[in-house]
Amino acid sequence: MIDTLASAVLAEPVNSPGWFLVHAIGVSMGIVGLIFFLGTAVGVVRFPDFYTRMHAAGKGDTLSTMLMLTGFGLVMMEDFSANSWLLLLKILGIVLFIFITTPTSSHALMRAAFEDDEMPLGEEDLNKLRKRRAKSKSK
Amino acid sequence: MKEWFAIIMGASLLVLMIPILYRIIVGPTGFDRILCANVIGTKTAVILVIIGTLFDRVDMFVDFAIAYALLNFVGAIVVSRYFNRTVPLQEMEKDKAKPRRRLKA
Amino acid sequence: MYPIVVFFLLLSNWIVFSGKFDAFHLGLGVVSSLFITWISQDFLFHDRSKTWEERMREAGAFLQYIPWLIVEIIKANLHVFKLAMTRTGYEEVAPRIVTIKTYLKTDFAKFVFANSITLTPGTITMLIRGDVFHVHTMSQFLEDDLMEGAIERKVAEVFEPDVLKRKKIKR
Amino acid sequence: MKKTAFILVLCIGLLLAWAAKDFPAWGDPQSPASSSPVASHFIANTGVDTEVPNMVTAVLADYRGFDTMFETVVVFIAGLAVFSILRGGPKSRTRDREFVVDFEPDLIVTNTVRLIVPVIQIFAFYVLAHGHVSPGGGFQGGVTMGASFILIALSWDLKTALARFPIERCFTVAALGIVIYAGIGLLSLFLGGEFLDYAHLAKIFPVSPEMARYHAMLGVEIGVGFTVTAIMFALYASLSTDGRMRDGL
Repeated sequence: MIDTLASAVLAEPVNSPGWFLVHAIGVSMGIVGLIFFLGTAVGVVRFPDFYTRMHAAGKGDTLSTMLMLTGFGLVMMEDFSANSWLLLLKILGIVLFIFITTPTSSHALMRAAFEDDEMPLGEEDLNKLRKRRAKSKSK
Repeated sequence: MKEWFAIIMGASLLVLMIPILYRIIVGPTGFDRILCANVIGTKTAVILVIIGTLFDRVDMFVDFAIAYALLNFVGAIVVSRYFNRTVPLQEMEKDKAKPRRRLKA
Repeated sequence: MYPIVVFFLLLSNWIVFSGKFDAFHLGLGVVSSLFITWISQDFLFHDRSKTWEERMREAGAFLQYIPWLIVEIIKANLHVFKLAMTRTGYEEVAPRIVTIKTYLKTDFAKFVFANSITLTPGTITMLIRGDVFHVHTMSQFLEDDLMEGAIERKVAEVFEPDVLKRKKIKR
Repeated sequence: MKKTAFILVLCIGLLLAWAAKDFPAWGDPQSPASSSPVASHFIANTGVDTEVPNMVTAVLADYRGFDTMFETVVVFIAGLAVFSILRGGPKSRTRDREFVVDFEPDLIVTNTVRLIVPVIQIFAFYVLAHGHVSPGGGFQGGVTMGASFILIALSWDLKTALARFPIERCFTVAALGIVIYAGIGLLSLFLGGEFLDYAHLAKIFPVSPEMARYHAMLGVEIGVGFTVTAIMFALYASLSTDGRMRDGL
């Protein structure tokens, strides 16, 4: 019953420009998420110590996962029946879940690392690192 | 078009996981490894949705993705709690020579 | 009153998960929502002395807070992208630990504040002891931004307007 | 040493990947598993016999219900064994040591857990109750439910979680799950069928025999879910404290 009701209210053929717009938004969201994930991956490899890597992972992971999942949710919408709305809502539920839990788990890992005597990079370590990089560059 | 989008996204996600895998293998401390495992776990939720798109059973695979995201969070909390673990008293006294570095409240 | 609200929240959650509207599955949903309301309703809405008008106002203000936070998250990601991908950005990396003292009182406001700090550019909350937050920052100028207290003021506007008012009078 | 281990792991991985090429293709109707007479019987008759769309659940809880019942009993016995070995055995070395808990509950983690535990629990119930239409069932739902209690224990401490779900009640609930499962089986035995022959339940409930099997499967899954939830939590509580049930992880 709900199916027929929803499709009667929101009847629109699949190939109309409105659908194209929705799918294009979904695809571009996915691609932007991929670009942010590239930033995360490079940051995780390049940054000097655990805490700075956590910055890359904690932030990039949240946004890129959210964007990709939302994009997929939009791409998968093909009609306005109740089932596809519920599917979109479920995917948005995962997005909300990740939005809440990823900062928390990055905080928890950071706290655990700090209490386990893993010290953050000090000023001297950084200077040493810079010197080494400059030397390798001049070679 | 949907299938091609899914395939390209999944393939590029897998390619981008290689640097993170590198950090898991090399990573100087255990925390780096846990962190990267956590990142891969979050991305697995996305990959499950992609697989669902390819098999045309998204409604089913979304459930897996929810469960995976949930267990990923539980795993991160478990690990972080493990490093604040209970220490036997005798061993703690042995450790007193090496003071724990802490911030004051 | 609160258990009833929790029950309906859980039931709507069930409907989103289940996606079946026949009587049998809805009945199962009602039974399991009742059961979960019984065993763990005290997790949600921890502070039960607040009035409902207060709650509604909070929810509205929080919905206005979310878009600002999303803009900040995008900025944070661009920042990480810049630091990771460009050479000048990499030279900027100068991690430090900053200590700030907050005037927020309730636990939930502190929680939202801490997670907002984690999601905004270049800062992650590392440790909370009472009112004192230890924040790990990536570079110098972000630190100044944090000390100004823009995020804190926004969170206080949502959850604790009285604190903010009292502070203004003091000034 | 590390390098040898790495090479060994790599070799085994390559060997497994090479062996995986001999598997039949995914969903191949000619593969040995699909062409056996038992499988074709299940595929042909599940929909007619039980009206359950998900064949795996039908096979697990109905056609091979006896097997699943004793799997549940094995889970129960495992939990009981771990508990009693750690708790009641001769005094081990670790039990006499004094422990210090060097941890205070984290504000951010506890608040997040407050928000998500009810959601996890409703998700567990959803997985349990929809075992016959989508992947899921008693074992999966029970594990998710147990994970929610373990999450409580991890983010505060074990005392908080045990105040919600005491260890005695754990074993009561676990036994109750098996009683539900065996009770449904015995009921159908008394109604003139065989043990776990759910179709005979239609004699006392106002449903057709097919729907009786459908609903009895749900009841059986609920029993499995009870046992698995309680045993998951009891295992965690015993193992993380060496059976002392205090000051653990």
